[in-house]
Amino acid sequence: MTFFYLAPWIVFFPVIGLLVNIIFGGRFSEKVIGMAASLASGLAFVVSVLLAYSLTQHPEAVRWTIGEWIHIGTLQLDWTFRVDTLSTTMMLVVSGVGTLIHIYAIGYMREDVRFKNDLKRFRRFFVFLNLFIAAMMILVGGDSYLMLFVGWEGVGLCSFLLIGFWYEMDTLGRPSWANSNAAKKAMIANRIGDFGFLIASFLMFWAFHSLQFDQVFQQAPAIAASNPGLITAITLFLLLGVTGKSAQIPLFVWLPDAMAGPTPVSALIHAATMVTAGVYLVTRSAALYVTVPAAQFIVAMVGALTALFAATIAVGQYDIKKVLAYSTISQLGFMVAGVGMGAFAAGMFHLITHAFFKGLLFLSAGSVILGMERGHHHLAHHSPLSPHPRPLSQGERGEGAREDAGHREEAFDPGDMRNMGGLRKTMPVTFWVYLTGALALAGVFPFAGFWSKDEILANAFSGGFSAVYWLLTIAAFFTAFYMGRQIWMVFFGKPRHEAAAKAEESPKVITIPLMVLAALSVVGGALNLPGVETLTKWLEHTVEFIEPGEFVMSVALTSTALALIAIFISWLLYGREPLKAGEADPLKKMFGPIFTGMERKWFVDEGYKALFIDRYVDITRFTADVIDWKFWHDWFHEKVIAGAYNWLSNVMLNRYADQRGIDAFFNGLGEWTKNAAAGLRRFQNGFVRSYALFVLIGVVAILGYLLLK
Amino acid sequence: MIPINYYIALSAILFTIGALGVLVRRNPLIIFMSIELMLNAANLAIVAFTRVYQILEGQIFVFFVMTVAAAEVAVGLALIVAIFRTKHSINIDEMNNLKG
Amino acid sequence: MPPLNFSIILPLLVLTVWACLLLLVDLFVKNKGITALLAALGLAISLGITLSQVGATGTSFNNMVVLDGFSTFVNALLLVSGLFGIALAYGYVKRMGIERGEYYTLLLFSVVGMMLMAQAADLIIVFLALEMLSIPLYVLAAFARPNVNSEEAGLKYFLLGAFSTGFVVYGIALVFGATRTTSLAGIVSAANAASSGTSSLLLLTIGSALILVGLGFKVAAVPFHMWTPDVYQGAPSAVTAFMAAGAKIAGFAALLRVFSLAFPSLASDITPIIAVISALTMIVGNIIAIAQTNIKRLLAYSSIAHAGYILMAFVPYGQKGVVATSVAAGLFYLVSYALTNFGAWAVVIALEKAEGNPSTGSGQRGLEIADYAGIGRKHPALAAAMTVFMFSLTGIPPTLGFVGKFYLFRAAIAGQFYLLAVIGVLTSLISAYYYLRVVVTMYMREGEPETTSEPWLNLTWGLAAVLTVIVSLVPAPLFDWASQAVLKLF
Amino acid sequence: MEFILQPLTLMTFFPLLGVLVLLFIPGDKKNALRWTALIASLITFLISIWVLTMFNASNPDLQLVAKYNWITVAGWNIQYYLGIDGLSILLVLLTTFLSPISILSTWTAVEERVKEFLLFFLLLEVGMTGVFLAQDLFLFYIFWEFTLVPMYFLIGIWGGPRRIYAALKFFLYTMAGSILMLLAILWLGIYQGTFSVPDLIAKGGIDPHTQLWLFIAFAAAFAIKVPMWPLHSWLPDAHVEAPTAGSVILAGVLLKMGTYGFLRFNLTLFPQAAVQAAPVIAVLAVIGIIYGAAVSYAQADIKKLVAYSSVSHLGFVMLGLFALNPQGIQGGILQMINHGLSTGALFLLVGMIYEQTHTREFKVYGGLWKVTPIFGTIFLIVSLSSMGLPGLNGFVGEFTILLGAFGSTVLNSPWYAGFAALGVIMAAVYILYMFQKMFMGPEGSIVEEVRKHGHALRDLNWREIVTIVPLLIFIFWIGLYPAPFFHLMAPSVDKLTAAFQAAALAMR
Repeated sequence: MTFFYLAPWIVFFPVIGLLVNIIFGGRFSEKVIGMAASLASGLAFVVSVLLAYSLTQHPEAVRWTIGEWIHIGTLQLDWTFRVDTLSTTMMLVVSGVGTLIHIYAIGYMREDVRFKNDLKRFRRFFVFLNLFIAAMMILVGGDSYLMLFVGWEGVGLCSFLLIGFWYEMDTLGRPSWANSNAAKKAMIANRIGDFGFLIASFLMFWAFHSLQFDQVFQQAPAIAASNPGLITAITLFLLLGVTGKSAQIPLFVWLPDAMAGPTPVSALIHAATMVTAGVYLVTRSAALYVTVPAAQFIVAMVGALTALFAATIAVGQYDIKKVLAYSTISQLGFMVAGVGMGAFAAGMFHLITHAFFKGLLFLSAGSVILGMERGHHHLAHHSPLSPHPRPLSQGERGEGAREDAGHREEAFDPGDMRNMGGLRKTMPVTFWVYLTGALALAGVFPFAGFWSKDEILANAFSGGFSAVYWLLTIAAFFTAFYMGRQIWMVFFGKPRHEAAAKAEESPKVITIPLMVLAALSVVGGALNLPGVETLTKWLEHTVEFIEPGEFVMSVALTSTALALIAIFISWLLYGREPLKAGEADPLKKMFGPIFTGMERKWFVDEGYKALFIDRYVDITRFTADVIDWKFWHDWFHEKVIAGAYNWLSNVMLNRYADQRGIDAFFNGLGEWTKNAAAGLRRFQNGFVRSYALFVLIGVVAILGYLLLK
Repeated sequence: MIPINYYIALSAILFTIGALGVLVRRNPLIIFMSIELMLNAANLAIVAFTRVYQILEGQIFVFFVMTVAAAEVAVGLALIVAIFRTKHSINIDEMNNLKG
Repeated sequence: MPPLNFSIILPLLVLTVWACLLLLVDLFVKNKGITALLAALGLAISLGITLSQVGATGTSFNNMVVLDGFSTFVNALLLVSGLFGIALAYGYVKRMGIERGEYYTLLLFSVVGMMLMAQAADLIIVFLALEMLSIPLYVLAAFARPNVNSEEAGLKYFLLGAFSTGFVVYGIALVFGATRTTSLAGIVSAANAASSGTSSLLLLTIGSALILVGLGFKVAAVPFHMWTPDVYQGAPSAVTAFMAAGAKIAGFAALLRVFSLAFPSLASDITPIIAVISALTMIVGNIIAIAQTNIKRLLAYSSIAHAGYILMAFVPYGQKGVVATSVAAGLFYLVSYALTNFGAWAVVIALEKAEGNPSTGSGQRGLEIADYAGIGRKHPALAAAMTVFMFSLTGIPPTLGFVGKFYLFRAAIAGQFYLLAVIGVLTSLISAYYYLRVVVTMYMREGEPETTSEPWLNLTWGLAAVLTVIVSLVPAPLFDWASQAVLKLF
Repeated sequence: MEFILQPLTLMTFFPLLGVLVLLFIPGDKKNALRWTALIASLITFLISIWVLTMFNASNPDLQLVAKYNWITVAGWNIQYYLGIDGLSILLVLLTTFLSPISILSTWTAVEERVKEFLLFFLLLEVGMTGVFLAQDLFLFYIFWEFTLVPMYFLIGIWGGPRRIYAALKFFLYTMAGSILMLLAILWLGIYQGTFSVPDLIAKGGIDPHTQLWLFIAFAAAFAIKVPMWPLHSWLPDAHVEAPTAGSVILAGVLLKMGTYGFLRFNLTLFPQAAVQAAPVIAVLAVIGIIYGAAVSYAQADIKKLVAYSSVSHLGFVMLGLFALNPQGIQGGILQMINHGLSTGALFLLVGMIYEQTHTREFKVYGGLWKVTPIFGTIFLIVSLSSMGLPGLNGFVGEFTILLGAFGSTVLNSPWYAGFAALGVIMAAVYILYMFQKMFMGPEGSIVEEVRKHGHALRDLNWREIVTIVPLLIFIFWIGLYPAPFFHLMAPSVDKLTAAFQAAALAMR
């Protein structure tokens, strides 16, 4: 029994969910809104499971068309869903993790909207979240590159909306353009990547005359044989798209800023699902990549470099979410490197485990932040949470903005690790799940991360990508170190701020999803254990170039050892002697400028601003104000064209000439030449004689022409 | 017999003198006389041609021209008188109310 | 000698007799309005006769006058112009305090001269007709005496008109010298006989050029146009309106007939001259108009510019295959110009006020473009009509001016005068600039304009506006008539 | 009677009936006037739907032809000739669709001289519909020039502070181009003996050199109207000063007359010249895309930003048309519709907020999403459509255009589309900038400013929502299921491109 006909419902359910919330949400209570949205996502998960089940019966890809899209000549695009093992894997991850995060968000957003004083936005959040699930499902479920692109841009939009969710403030709740800037930055960085995607799709269409996966892949070997440069170009342009969406060098800069969004968003979109779309894309295009090893190498190097680069930055961060953000970039680098090397199974495997543990870490971080906020509120208002925040009266609202700016100047940052410490005691559940996630991320045996990361490393090691191997290994070392640093700083030692001391554990709606994810982070490795290779075999039905990864003991031992060493060092620095309030980071004391570099993200943002953004603004300003307006609009059209007419008109009327001339004209032939110019100009001056003169000039000219011709 | 070209030359000279007279004089009466000179230059030419070609048509034309010139004189003088009444001057260079 | 066939000039004759009688009758009529109506009746009768002659042809007076489709067309147009001229003057002269019976008689005589011009088949007649139409106009221009502007206009027109007549006469003399005849038919055969390079050919060429100058003066072609703005401004508006249409129609009628009948052999010499004059006229007229602030001067320059457009129809006069269409185009354009012109002047008259000091001529109000502010709101119908006229003069559909230009440019292109056509359209563009300024002032600026509402005046602009639009949509009959009119010419 | 009842004639001239009725309603009965005009335009829209039902999408030729001899004397061969085919049907529908919407948008925005406004508006509708239907060059030119007149008044009387300047500039610019076209039309009429477009196409046989000159003359008119870079200087003035409904129609329909002109006349009448000129036009189009996008970003005035974005968007259309392959041309036609919907909607929205705030300076805006959530959300959707987000209409057009241009055998270089695709990035930059500056960030000073005058800034009311929702429906419809739209045009476009293959062959 197969359920392939249900495929479109992976999109329809979330869409129905969001429509219900848009239309009726105004009358729903927060709980109902959250339930409706979670249900929509959950049903999508159920469908995904049914599809996966169906695939076990019938492992070949099934295409399910629901409508015609663009048919022009040879361009034949339909709304077709593709159910195969790869897409279903992604669907399961997206809807599964997504549903958990929906549930978590019910609790999280309930508090968040109260802290930020806008209850109406609760509904909006779940609408966006459902929209995201829908877009992501289109991305992974599409049967052609263009349908994939629809989802690709759709999730970009959701990312924009959710990063800019609190668009009128910064992360600390002060009135500011910061959050909206972050949102815009994300969307534009993604668009740059999308440019690559578009060009790739054009190349692909005119090479293969199709954008449908099967048709493209079938012809790939033939085209690669005749015109390998073309395939290289396609794959590299796709890579540009990947760097945008999956935050790789050089377009990774948007992801850290994306932490401006509410924490469930960071978890869902900017860690677990959307950012992995690039990895999915490369895996999906495996048939293209395998034909051009040079491109593969470039992809792998981009991934590896990103992995290391981002890992170093993560070491220097103080914001709990920023650490995780850079860690995400780094881990995405692992995945991209993996799929770049052709280790598609390893990449996908890491994608899945990463979704578990990074989702977990973000959500836990959110729990920490909420705990800190609760503590802070406790201090400020002596009542933890007023169920109904004081509504602002009409008169106050306008003043509010300025007042806020004033008194929130020393705003409390609930996400700053320097304010934390000792949360292990006040938030025990959060501590334990966070620790699980951290160990998984650090790649400690036998947590999920260990297996997936090792598979990538092993592939690099044995596949002849030694540079990649070393870059990734060093990155792995840093990973363990910064996670260690975070754990020590957040959960151990003594509270460095009173809010941390008063922090409270989160409600069950938050902690239960955390526990589920924690469990998955522990056992996730079982998906593709060496030798068993469940995932690889599963994907084999779709990605024919997949090879079972081998387990290289030396690699596993090296990385485990490095991870343990890194954790130990972090204990030496942060655990043995916990940081005190106001104290500088020990690394800063030791490495000074290098640490500043890490802390300041190696000045990449500043560099981009100076090199590209400011230049773009300058160029557009210059084009608009000087070239288009001053020169073209004002000068050319007004002065030159209109001015010339008016000038001519006035000259012909003698408005500018003096009035003497006509007599001088006849005072002697000698004067004639002298005054000729002036005389000719005194046209319409009211004198009969000069009018007659003109008649005569006309006659002379005509006769002269006739006689001299 | 005097060649026809002499007549034509004379009439051309008279015509030119007349035309230049229009340009240089300020008194409308004299301008008017200059115009008469131009017309008579034409008359001279026509009469000369008629004489050479021995056809009458041209001579009729001369009479017409003379008649019409007389009519013009009547109208012109009336205009000049009317202007003199209003402006007490007939200097045409003072007549430039209308310009531009 | 063949018997005189008076039916050839019957409309003309009737009108002349009627005008003479009117001169007498006027002595006994107190109410000058009746004189006006009688004059109009005369024109109407003559028009009736003219229309009954459609299709008829013939010559008379020893082949000195001719009746053909062309003359019938032009005569009808001239008579209608006369009617419009009277309609405009009817209330205007009263309002301005210059109501005298001679006005209408002079107007009739001028129309007679114009009609004779259209029928002339001999240079002598051309000259006579020219004077006959001009002399009444000199008087009419000065009709508002003792208004100094009007007198100045009259004298200027007179002096320069007489000056230009001198050229025509001299030109005729030279042509006569070259061809031994003044008959148009005789000239063409003589000219064909004259071998090139002979002195008689030179005389002929120079003579024709001088005739061109004289007629160019009448139609206000550059560089013989300088009188136009001053005279148009100074003369009473009703006179200007009539002069602008009638004298131009007659002048072009003569040009078309004289040159296409008598001088086709000179085309290679004359065509470039006309082309240059046409181009200059379009350019100068349109460009100077930009700087005008007085509506009468603006329309004067506009009239100069339109002379340039009509001349364009005339440029390919020596090309056998094209000349018929192009002359037809010229005729058609004359109709469209006359109609629009009367409408526009009617609006000018509706806004003109008698106030001011008549002896200095200053202080006349209602003649600056700025005085048109706010009409759009206060007198929507009048403003709409004026808008139609402005668009028609610019050549924007759906107005007669557009169809006329379409026809004209077609002639230029068919004659392969592409550059001239391009100058034509470009200057049309320039003209949009100042015509639109009037529209802008009417609709987009606030003001408190005062207008006069007189039945005949309202009828004039109303009818002109409606016809300008309607005929542009159904132009086929008029096209047909114009092309029929020129058929027999060639 | 047959003449009047002919569907295309009826559709074109029906608004005149509205004009007649309006003339007899006193000027102070404003609502009666508005209802009359709205109903007249709605009935026109219904007639256009009726026309659509009679339209046979599989027939590439002109349909529902109304053909009568008009001026066939004195060597003239001018016909009253209306017809509709796949190239024009969508544009006609766009026109009849946007007109009632625009009238609805003026309900409270225009309080002065309502009667005249609606008169001019209905006249404009006649002109626009006629432009898209006329198959005789003379008739076409009349409609074409005629649209100038009402638009000129709409800008000049009801516009902003510099309206007179803008109106005059609009008029002179457009006229400047069209008079050259007039000469070319005359040339065709004289030397080809007919003004009828199908006959001219059938006759063909103009030598390539002459074709090029004629092509240039026609292109002059259309390029200014589009406007193609660098002839766009009238556009920001006209848009900034025009009243909202004027901007909507200007952007929605009038600019399309330019691109439609290229499609209907330049491509069909002068195929060889089109092939020759394609690279030049494509270069200008690409410059327009990038230049328009760059200049948009640097604007301080919302309406100006939207106006310049039109330069960029229509650059896409031009690039698509001159790709001269089915993808490009169909994309180009669809993009015309898309631009009409999206930019029309943007102008409507900007007008709605302007009505309350009386300013369009970015610097006073901010944080409006919180104050006016429905408005913000609709604005967002429209903005996204304008920047070409997949799933909305703009993407379908842009993608097919770029795809077509990329593989065009005539352009024969991927660089055009490559550079044009940069415009996609730049569109995101300025569109998001616009959205951010208006709706995100801290509350702008205008919110307080408006409150000082007595009323708080309100969200959209029902009339405004009714005005905008039809546009949203199409934005989604075309984005998700553009097939019906493509089906309407496909046969005609295929016929057109077949002609190009012949022309391209003839050139070799």
